[in-house]
Amino acid sequence: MSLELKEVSRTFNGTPAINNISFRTKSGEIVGLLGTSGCGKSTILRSIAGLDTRYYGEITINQKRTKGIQASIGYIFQEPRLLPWLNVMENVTFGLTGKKINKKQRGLDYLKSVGLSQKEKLYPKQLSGGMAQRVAIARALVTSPEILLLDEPFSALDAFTKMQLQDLLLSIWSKYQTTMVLVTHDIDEALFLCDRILILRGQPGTVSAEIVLEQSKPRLRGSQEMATLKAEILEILQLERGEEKSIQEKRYTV
Amino acid sequence: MSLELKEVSRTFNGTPAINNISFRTKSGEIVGLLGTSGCGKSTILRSIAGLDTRYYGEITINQKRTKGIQASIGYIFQEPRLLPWLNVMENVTFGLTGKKINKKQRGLDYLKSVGLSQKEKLYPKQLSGGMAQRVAIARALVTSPEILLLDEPFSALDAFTKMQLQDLLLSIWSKYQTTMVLVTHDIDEALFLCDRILILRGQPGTVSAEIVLEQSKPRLRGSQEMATLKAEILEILQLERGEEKSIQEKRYTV
Amino acid sequence: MSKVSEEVINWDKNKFKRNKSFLSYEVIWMGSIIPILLLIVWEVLSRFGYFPTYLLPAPTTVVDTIINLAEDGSLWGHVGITLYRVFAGFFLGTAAALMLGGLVGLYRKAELLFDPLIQAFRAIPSLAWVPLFILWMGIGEVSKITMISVGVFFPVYLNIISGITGVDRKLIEVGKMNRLSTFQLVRRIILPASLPSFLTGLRSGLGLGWMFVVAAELMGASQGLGYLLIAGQNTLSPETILASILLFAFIGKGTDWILKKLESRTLHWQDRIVKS
Amino acid sequence: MSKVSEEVINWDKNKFKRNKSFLSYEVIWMGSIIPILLLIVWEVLSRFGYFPTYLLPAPTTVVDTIINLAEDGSLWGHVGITLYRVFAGFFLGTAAALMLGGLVGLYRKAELLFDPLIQAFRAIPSLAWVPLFILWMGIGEVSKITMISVGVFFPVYLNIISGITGVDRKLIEVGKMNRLSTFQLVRRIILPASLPSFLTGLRSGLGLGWMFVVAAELMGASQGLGYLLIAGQNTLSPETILASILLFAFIGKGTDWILKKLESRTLHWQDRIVKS
Amino acid sequence: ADGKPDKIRLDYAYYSPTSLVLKEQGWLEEALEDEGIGVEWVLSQGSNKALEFLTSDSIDFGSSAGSAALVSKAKGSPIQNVYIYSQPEWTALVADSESGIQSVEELKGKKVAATLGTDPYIFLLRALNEAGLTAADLEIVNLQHGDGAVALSKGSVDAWAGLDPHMARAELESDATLFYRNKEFNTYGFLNVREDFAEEYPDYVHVVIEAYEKAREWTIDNPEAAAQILSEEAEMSLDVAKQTLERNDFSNSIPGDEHRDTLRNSAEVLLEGEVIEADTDIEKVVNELVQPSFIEELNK
Ligand SMILES: Nc1ncnc2c1ncn2[C@@H]1O[C@H](COP(=O)(O)OP(=O)(O)OP(=O)(O)O)[C@@H](O)[C@H]1O
Ligand SMILES: Nc1ncnc2c1ncn2[C@@H]1O[C@H](COP(=O)(O)OP(=O)(O)OP(=O)(O)O)[C@@H](O)[C@H]1O
Ligand SMILES: [Mg+2]
Ligand SMILES: [Mg+2]
Repeated sequence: MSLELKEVSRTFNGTPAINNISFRTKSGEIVGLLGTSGCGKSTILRSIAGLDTRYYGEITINQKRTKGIQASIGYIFQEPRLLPWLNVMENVTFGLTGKKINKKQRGLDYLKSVGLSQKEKLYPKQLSGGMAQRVAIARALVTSPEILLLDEPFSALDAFTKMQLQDLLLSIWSKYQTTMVLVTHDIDEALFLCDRILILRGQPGTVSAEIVLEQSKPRLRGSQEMATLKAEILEILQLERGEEKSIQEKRYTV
Repeated sequence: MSLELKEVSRTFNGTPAINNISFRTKSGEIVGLLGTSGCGKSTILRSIAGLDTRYYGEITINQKRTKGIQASIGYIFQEPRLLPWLNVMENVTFGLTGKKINKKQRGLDYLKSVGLSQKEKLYPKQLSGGMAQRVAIARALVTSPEILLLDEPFSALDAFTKMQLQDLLLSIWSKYQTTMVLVTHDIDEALFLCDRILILRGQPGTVSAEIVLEQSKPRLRGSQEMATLKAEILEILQLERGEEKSIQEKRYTV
Repeated sequence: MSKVSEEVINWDKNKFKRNKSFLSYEVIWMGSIIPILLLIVWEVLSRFGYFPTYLLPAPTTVVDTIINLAEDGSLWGHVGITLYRVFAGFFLGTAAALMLGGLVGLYRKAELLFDPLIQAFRAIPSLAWVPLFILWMGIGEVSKITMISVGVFFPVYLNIISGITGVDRKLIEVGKMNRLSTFQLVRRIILPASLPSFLTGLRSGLGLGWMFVVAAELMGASQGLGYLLIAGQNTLSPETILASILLFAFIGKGTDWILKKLESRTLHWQDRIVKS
Repeated sequence: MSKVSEEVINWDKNKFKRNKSFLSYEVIWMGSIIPILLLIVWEVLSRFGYFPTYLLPAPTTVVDTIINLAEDGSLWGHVGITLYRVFAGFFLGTAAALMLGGLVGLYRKAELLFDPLIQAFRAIPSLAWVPLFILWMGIGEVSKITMISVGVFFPVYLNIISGITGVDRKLIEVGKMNRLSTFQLVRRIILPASLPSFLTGLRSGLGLGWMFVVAAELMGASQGLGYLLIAGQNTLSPETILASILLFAFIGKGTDWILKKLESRTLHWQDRIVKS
Repeated sequence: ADGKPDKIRLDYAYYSPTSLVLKEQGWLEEALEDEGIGVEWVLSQGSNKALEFLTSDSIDFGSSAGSAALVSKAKGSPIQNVYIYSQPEWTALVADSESGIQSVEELKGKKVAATLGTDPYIFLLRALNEAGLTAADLEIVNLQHGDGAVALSKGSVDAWAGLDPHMARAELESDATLFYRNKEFNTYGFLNVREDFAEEYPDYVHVVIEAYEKAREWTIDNPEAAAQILSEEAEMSLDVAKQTLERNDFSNSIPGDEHRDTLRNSAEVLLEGEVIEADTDIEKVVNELVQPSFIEELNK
């Protein structure tokens, strides 16, 4: 499913949060959003998901202009947002329909993928921060959505669990060709997963740079190519932070 | 203030979460806790803070055995935990006593340090994830506690905000000689800030390795020395994850 | 800031303003539809003799009765004294509920000691208290106000306890880490966090306070809305009964409105969904 | 698993077990202290003639009255019919509150239309409804059960609305992202999330239902606890009044206990602080 | 017993027109002014309230129906009847005129509304008794006085043991007819005093009775004005007030044998209905309750 934003802006009580955000993803593309805290990344995801409809501009999904909740969008929120009255298994299978036994099997599969087998009976209050986040990830993935919005999905996880889940995400991507928009603070992660990286800047956030990564996935972690790119991205970020002067959109191609 | 844990264990409803955790920090030392998700890092911090008293073993602060809430411990929780009915400024100054005007001045200072000046009137529901986390950080720092427990404080922040706040933490440390226990998933962060790093392993979590860093702070980010050490730590972590065989405690000295 | 974003701001502000004035107009208008319809149906049915007037007089007759009461001045006496009793009882009952509810909500010992008895008392009807109250406190204002405070007490008490037990452990821990004393913990964390529940309790309690007015004014009152109601029943004048019901409804609604405003003022921080 | 951790497990389990049996014993024991003390004081004061028996007979006399009622069999009739009325009214009132409360809680239009009127009705005392109910519904069971359901309605309604408006937007958004219909959203998110408030409403409502029994049984009853109370008042027999009060307290407490159990069963997921 | 009370507390009630007149005219206040004794008026909504106030020491003088005073006395309340404020015909059996019910006998198998334990209830039982019926022959529905009127007009019950002013109003404004009247079965309006008070301040019992006598005579002389007072105080229409007043006989105010007889007859019914305990010594209760001595001393 393709996705396009045209000059999307949003203000909260008179304070603009994002300004004229435009980008387009092809079907099956993974787009990364990088940017400083508070620059409007979550606001963009909420607008795409249809949870926030008070934006200005145009969002089209599969060439159809939309406003409001769309079918088959999965959203991994910035916080786990587990339903406290459901246990792990019930939380994971929350969005599934169909026979109970099938739901359970799918739930178990995904719980295993996120490293939480045997934990299905626990309630949210009994989970550690990272475990809760992993349950939330499983909940979003288990429905196999066609578009997946991920808001810092792995930030609460240790390096290795993180890598494992990045691999999981890629395997899902290669199976379903899911279109993804990934908000992350981890440049390595963005470089490992994304086909394109948008760097947002300022408050209100605007797109300050767009980096297209053409290397096919799965990629090698920590390759020399990546390292150069990372340095470059860091530089862009640093530049922005340094001063508030306008930066022309640059296109990097690897 | 010095801090010592002796064979601390904790079980939840029969499932052990941590097992025989022992370590000691000197006054003004920064200890890092690294470990996989769910291995018991937060449980250790909660026990030290006195929020959880149903552990087995002994915790001494300043040579005094304690159980229950201790004076002058600051705690940055894994989630922001802002009080939703207070605005940013009121949340930050929540733990302060004394004259209103002084409180406000201190609050403003710290809000500025975490990059949130001008946001003091906002309510928690109006904050982005990273902004909320920064408010929580300011709230813990503003009381200048003698012991500071930090549970993944910077995980929701972008690379640069993170660095800024790490520097802030160091400046506070050098001013007050605060003893800190820092849970983090970011090895670079641990290497930049800590005097000692404990690596936890397994469920229930046990200490599997202890790394002492003797380089004085502030350190250079991304130095060659750090890089080697990082590789080493990654190897330890990887080893553990790979198989569940017991690893003898190693002491690395840099 | 670019031109577009400025536009965005203005548009937002305008929308906000328009909404506001539109709202208060709409609120009154839509809130009146059903009551007015009911009144019209009632009036018509009465006019056509479907309800015999000596049982259920037409609304116009009832309003006439109220106007007469207002003209000869006795209305203000009735309303005034009842308002005074309800408010006094409301404060007393709320204070008692706060104290006991706080204790029971916070301490297991207090819960074990007091809660069973209080829960048992909760089912006793207001009328049953009347002879006991007359016995213990005579028929002065004291017994009347106490009676009303009994009514107010229970819902407030229940809601306080439910509010306290529902407070997120995570927030209480924040308070504990800031070394708050139990009292401070209550004032600075538990009370605000359980405020939604507490306010619902207050509104429920105020409603019950109004209901207990009748039982209270059975205890030797010669003025008040409850008195008016009973007198209407004793002298078989349905227009007086209905007049008192109407007054109960209006003034009860008025006092509730105050609490509702208070609610929306103090709970603005709640992260709620906007209703469609 | 090391030896120590196994020890830890056992220790924990034992503590849990000990606590459990210890608890239920403690619960009953501590809950009885104050009622028993009160009864003793009352008995002693009556015996020494501090309360004249024609006003406040000793508890033993009252218990005798209840035993007499039980022996001649009429007690079961009174209790049975009242229980039936209260339960029927409780279900009716709760159902109505769920429907209206849901509508008003979810839709702004419904709120504007219905809420003002409902809030106005809330202050009308039960006794005021009596003549109107007789007029509309006669003096059969229908009017009695409806009367009780009116009492149950208001607290449940208020608490449902407060519960719904208090549901965290974040959780509702989870439901929306899972493409739940409005009905599913209510059933799967809003209802469970507002359950604490709803259950408090139920308990408040049940209490009020018990209170409305008197007004209900003013409408031509010849059996029931409310009837017993009124008959006691009309025939000036304090022991009957007190017997009915005691029965109200006991049975009311019993029904509340069921709801309280239900509450602790269904709310185990709440992340609450453990009371000291 | 040479002291004097700080104040005297009396009730007034819509069912006792004399009390309203007395309160309105302020004669008692006048009489006690010089001695510095205050007067406090308390409204009684019904006999049971008046007795409740009396027994709980909230008032010193209370007005009630004779039967109610009897029940209360039988339960041990320390009260005495020192004065009869009227012989009212405040109760009768009422039916809808369209129902065709003409006599008590026709009530067999019917539904009749009455308020348990009150004068109309006793009236009903005595009427049934006289007609050779018992309570078991029909269904007595316990309804408050006002609600009985509503139920009757709604057709929920076939007849109603009514009480003024509900009855007067029902008669005037709807199709209700009083199909059975019997002045003798009404149990009089008793002015009762607490025994403590009577013992401690007998002189002031005299003062109150004297004032009541003045009010009674005034009421007899000025029926129009009395009706006016009643209608204003009780917020009832003048017609209803007049009708109510007409059914009150103010001629005899001295408690005596006729009252004792009525009480004895009522007691029978009450014993049967288990309203008073079976082992009660009725004779003793009646004699202790009815105390003409105060008014007799006064008239000497
Ligand atoms: N209240 C509780 N009840 C039951 N089990 C609990 C509770 N709190 C924690 N646990 C369990 O204890 C273990 C350790 O939890 P803890 O929160 O300490 O993990 P952590 O190391 O902080 O993990 P993370 O990095 O994901 O935050 C987990 O398996 C968790 O399920
Ligand atoms: N409901 C709201 N009301 C008012 N302001 C809001 C609201 N939600 C977000 N904002 C504001 O919009 C801006 C962008 O917020 P957003 O959550 O999109 O940031 P973000 O890029 O996701 O940041 P982070 O990385 O910290 O999560 C912030 O300045 C925030 O204060
Ligand atoms: Mg965000
Ligand atoms: Mg943790």
